[in-house]
Amino acid sequence: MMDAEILTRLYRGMLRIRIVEERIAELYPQQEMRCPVHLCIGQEAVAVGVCDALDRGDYVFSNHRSHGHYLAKGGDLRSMIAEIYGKATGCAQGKGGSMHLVDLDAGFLGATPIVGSTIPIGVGAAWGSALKGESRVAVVFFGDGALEEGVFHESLNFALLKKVPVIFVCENNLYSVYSPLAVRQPGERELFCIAGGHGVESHQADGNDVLAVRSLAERAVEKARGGGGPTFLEFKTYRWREHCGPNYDDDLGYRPETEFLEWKKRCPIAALRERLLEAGICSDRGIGEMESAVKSEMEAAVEFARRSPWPADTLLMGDVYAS
Amino acid sequence: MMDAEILTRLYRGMLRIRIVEERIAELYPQQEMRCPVHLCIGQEAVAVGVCDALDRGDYVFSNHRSHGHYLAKGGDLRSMIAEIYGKATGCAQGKGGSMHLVDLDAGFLGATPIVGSTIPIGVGAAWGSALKGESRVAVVFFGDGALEEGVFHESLNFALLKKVPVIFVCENNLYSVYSPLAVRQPGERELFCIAGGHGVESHQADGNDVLAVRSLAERAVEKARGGGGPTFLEFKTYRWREHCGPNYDDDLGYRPETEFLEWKKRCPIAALRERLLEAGICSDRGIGEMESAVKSEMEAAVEFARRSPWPADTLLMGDVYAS
Amino acid sequence: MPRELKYAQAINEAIDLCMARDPSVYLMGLGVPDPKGVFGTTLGLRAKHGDRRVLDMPTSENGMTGVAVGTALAGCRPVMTHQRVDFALLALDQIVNQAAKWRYMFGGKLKVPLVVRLIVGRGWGQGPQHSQSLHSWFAHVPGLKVVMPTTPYDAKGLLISSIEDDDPVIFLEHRWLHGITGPVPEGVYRVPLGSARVMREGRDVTIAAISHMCLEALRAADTLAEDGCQAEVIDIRSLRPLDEKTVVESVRKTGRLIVAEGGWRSCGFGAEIVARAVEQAFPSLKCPPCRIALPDCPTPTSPRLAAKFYPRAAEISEAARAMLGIRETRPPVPASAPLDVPDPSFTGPF
Amino acid sequence: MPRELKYAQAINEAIDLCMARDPSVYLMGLGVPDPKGVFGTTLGLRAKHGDRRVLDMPTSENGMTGVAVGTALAGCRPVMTHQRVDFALLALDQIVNQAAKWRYMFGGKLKVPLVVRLIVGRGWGQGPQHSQSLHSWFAHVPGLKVVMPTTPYDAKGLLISSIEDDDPVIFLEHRWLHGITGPVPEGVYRVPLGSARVMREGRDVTIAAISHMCLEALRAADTLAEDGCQAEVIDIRSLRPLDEKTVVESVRKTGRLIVAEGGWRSCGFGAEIVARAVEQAFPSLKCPPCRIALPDCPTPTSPRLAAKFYPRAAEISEAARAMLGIRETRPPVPASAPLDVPDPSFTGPF
Ligand SMILES: Cc1ncc(C[n+]2csc(CCOP(=O)(O)OP(=O)(O)O)c2C)c(N)n1
Ligand SMILES: Cc1ncc(C[n+]2csc(CCOP(=O)(O)OP(=O)(O)O)c2C)c(N)n1
Ligand SMILES: [Mg+2]
Ligand SMILES: [Mg+2]
Repeated sequence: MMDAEILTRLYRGMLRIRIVEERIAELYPQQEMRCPVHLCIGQEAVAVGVCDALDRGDYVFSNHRSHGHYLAKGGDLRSMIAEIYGKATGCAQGKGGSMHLVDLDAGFLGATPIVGSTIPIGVGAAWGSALKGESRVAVVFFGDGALEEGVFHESLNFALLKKVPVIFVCENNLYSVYSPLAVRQPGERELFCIAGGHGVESHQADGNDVLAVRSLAERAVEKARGGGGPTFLEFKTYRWREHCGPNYDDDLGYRPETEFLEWKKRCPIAALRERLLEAGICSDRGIGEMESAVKSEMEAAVEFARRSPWPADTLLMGDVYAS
Repeated sequence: MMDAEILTRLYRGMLRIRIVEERIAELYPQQEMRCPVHLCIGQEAVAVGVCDALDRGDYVFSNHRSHGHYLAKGGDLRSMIAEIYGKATGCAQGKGGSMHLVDLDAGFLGATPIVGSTIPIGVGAAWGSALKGESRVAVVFFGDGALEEGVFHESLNFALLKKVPVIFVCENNLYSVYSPLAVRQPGERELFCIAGGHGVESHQADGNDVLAVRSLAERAVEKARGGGGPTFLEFKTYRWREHCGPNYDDDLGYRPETEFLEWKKRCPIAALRERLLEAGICSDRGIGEMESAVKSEMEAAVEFARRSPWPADTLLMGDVYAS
Repeated sequence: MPRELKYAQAINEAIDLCMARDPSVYLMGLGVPDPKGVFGTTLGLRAKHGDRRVLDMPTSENGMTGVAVGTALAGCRPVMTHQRVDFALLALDQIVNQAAKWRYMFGGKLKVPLVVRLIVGRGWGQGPQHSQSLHSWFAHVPGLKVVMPTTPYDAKGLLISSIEDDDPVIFLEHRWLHGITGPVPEGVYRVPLGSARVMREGRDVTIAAISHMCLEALRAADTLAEDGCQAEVIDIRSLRPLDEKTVVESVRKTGRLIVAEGGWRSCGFGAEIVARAVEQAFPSLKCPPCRIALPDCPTPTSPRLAAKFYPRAAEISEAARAMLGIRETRPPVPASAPLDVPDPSFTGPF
Repeated sequence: MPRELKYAQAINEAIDLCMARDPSVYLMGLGVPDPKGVFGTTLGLRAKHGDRRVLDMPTSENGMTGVAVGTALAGCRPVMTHQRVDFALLALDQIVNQAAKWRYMFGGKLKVPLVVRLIVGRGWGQGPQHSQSLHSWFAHVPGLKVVMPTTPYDAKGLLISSIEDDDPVIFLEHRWLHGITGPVPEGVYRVPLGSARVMREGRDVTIAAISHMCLEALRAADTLAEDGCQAEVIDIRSLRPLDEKTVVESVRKTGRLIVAEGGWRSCGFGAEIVARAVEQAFPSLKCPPCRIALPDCPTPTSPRLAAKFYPRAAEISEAARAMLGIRETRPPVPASAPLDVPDPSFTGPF
């Protein structure tokens, strides 16, 4: 049995992402967050399980659905909310929005919404860091859709060639926007087998089981840090809400209601809560306190974002170039 | 034992490519063929073995090293030589040169030198033809280097998804220009395993054994034509001359002399000749006659190319658009 | 009264008609058959034409463009759709090295009748990687044709011409045009590739505009008219081939030229129009031409910065007034007006 | 007498010096450590700086550019080399969507000090897919810097500046320049990005040229001088940032402008220079500016067609004569002269 501190930490990490994103969903219709948001509600265990295995100095790269990865890696909540509100105090001065989060202090080097685009960048950051003699590991998060981009394969090849300390984390949530896997990839093989074909060590696990995620991630991190090269991890999970935006969209009929309900039952947070309660690690009250703490933290962040100034007009042409 | 006619045909096919290319190499220093040429001397068995399994109506796509594929598929020799000489009678009116051969009558739909670029195009041609209810198969020839291009993987994925009647033929000659496989791909896995990881049926064989090539190709063609989808075939072989141009370049030291000599001993043409003679299918004299026939054909083609007119100046701006 | 359709419906109808007439036409792209149907432009087409001809695809822009090129060689007429121009950056080997060149480099033996629909994102924080236009890039490449319809009428007529054309056509749709309405005749009609359209006649200044900027140009022309300035507004529509004649003749008449486009200024299409006008109508020019374009920075996401980033009617009319020496009269845009949505009905996120 | 080096050696020396001074600089590209050393530009570097810093790579242009971007984020200064510009079409997501935008879109928190060396092929049948220049494309993109040195001196000085620069720089080398020689000082010196250079002073006409076309422009200036016309030849050198001032001042002086470049005409860099000149120096212009550029077709392979495709000194001087009303005097190029090699020592195939 894992120690109580870790379990509690994992729980708090997932809960925090959930509460933050649910609040975003609630506030979004006010039309003050004027940029696309891709919520990861339902998928929190992957972000939290993987990032828990990392050091603060390790690098994380992400894609369009990055709030969870950013927060799990220790990214600053206020800067994130301010960024989504388009304010000068945002982590990217409002220039990036939800799809371009960054927090250098936390090693969250960047998220971009071009599918697959951060995969080679993550490999490069890990390799470049190793070239400089540092012992950093990099993780790249991406979806099942990103496996269809050629650049993913180019990245795997190079990472193995140079034994780059990088971990490829695929969040397989079965859909790319409204498109199920079946219309995009041949059904007869598992996703992680592709990476295996390249010769990269690869594993698959339940992405809603934060402990399973964490344990695979831990092994991969250890191997990478020890010079053993890359690992590919596939985690099956499920996005609860619409691809982009605050709502549920199962009325659209692109995925079976039953599938959704099945996955909702397998909520990663509820599962761990049960475990914590059963094992007596937390009490109902303790959990309630955690919730309120995160909620106030989020309220403060929203307040901060709202009160923050807009970026000055002079920022428009700033930072195109160094000088 | 395969029937004598087939064996003779395969022999003649390989011999023809060899003689044509050796003559190109001889004439090249005259500086009348003013375009890059990538000779396939030493690799003839792959082109001939694969194309022998195809019907004339089937499609072939190729890359920079395409003379062998073009001839094996039945491309017109005179138009090819005229193309290399940059003449109006060339198969592409002189606009393409050696790296852009085409012969629609022979189903040789095109060769282009951007590594990997014809792979999806071949998949598309096969799929489009199938959409139209035709029963054509397409073959795409490419080198070991092309496996490093993302588009190769994208093509495999789609071909399997749609069960496209396409055959991916990888000529693994161990080098990309001067770069050995070891500096480009992880050594711990075979090339054909990558395709296997995608779920595509894949095989490997000696690319200098034209019968082994032909038999794998036959099975793949039959499967594709029967609706069974794509196959990936890896054939190990060796380029005898420099990557681009008429000379030998082993003095440069980028590959071991012994490796080259070893592969030269395994000449696909010499091996089959021995077999033909042993089995009494051909006599020395018969083989000699074949040689002279091809040589005169080639001389006539060169003569034709030399005497052909240059493309008219008006052609410069022609065929950019349909109208 | 003529029938009115939305721009998105006009696109839809064009594809529908072409598919009905020609079995070799098919439609492919991410989300093509999904419930949103690429901003409504592909809704219902699958039900009508079947899943073999209306299909989704893997997120493999380069490979799938190559596949489309291959089907074109085999006799199909693919219509490929990307929801953002930015994604097509992955497919430029196939679009530029291959599709644009196969006819020429194989001596006219092959043709690639491919249409690539690219949607230019804008507003609601599309930001740096979801709002590039890049029409100037495509218009630079021999072998490609490039069109950017502004009205529902042209969207339908140009798309039919594009699908029937034997060359690769880049068909750029500005996201903010999908919702505008206008008269669209039923049945098949064609707007020829390579013809500009005078949207409004005038004698004082020529405003040559592209895509969504045509609407801004018309608005500018309205306010200019109040000041007694008659602006001639030309919708370029077809960037390649370019209807140089219509622009040059207008400039010869007015002696003044403003080019308004939604791409970056440097090395943009506006420079080409200016160069052509100067080359062909130098003696008529009364003052230097003026380019209204995006400033040379990536698209910022914050609505506040985006509002500064995108030039609007006011910039155009201001430029015209400066040319004509008319004093500024327009009230400044109030700072609180939302400038990152095409119309008030749009509530995000895409 | 100052030391003379070949252009290729100047490039080599620039990289060598930067690698010696700064351990974060590394060099990567197909064929970088091979026996030909990318036309001689990388020869010997591996022996000096080791195989961790001078390396070959898989044929994965997009992925490897992304890897280079990633190393730049981690504090390295990658110099990436592609043997042909055309191959970089595969890497444009990483170059344009990513490298060019990471500084801006992350609010200045990150930087991508990446140099991408791209070689413009020409001659000996390089043909449609091995000879595109596309400098106009890169110069269109905010966030990129773009340089095209003509002389060995500038090649070294600009490459050092590029490697030391904190932004992504596209460094375009014309294949026909690698063999030319010129004075090159030893040691480190810098030519600033963003400065044009007057190669030859004159008062009658400004010829603004890029890369290899500067040599043609100088030849044209020689023959023009025989006719009593003093041409001012400006080497643009840096397309982005652009030294507009040097060009505009020259045009103000001469009143006449010819732009000569090795890219396609439509929407090309020449149009930008014309537009700037017209915007800034309209009252000084005595006649419409003229663009000398590639005709709007892909590169043909046959040497006969290629000879028609590439404009040379004669086209430039003819344009100048037409502007100045000087009668034609040059003898036509004899039909048999080989025009598809940089110099007679070149015997193919690359
Ligand atoms: C290159 C590119 N193509 C298409 C898109 C449009 N797009 C945005 S998100 C997305 C879904 C990707 O699916 P997946 O990788 O499974 O991630 P998920 O959204 O499921 O987390 C797509 C196709 C894009 N952003 N970039
Ligand atoms: C996209 C692209 N990158 C690089 C090149 C340069 N190049 C030309 S041929 C070649 C070698 C490819 O090797 P392989 O695929 O093994 O074919 P081989 O020459 O061995 O037959 C390379 C890298 C190219 N033509 N296209
Ligand atoms: Mg997914
Ligand atoms: Mg090879």
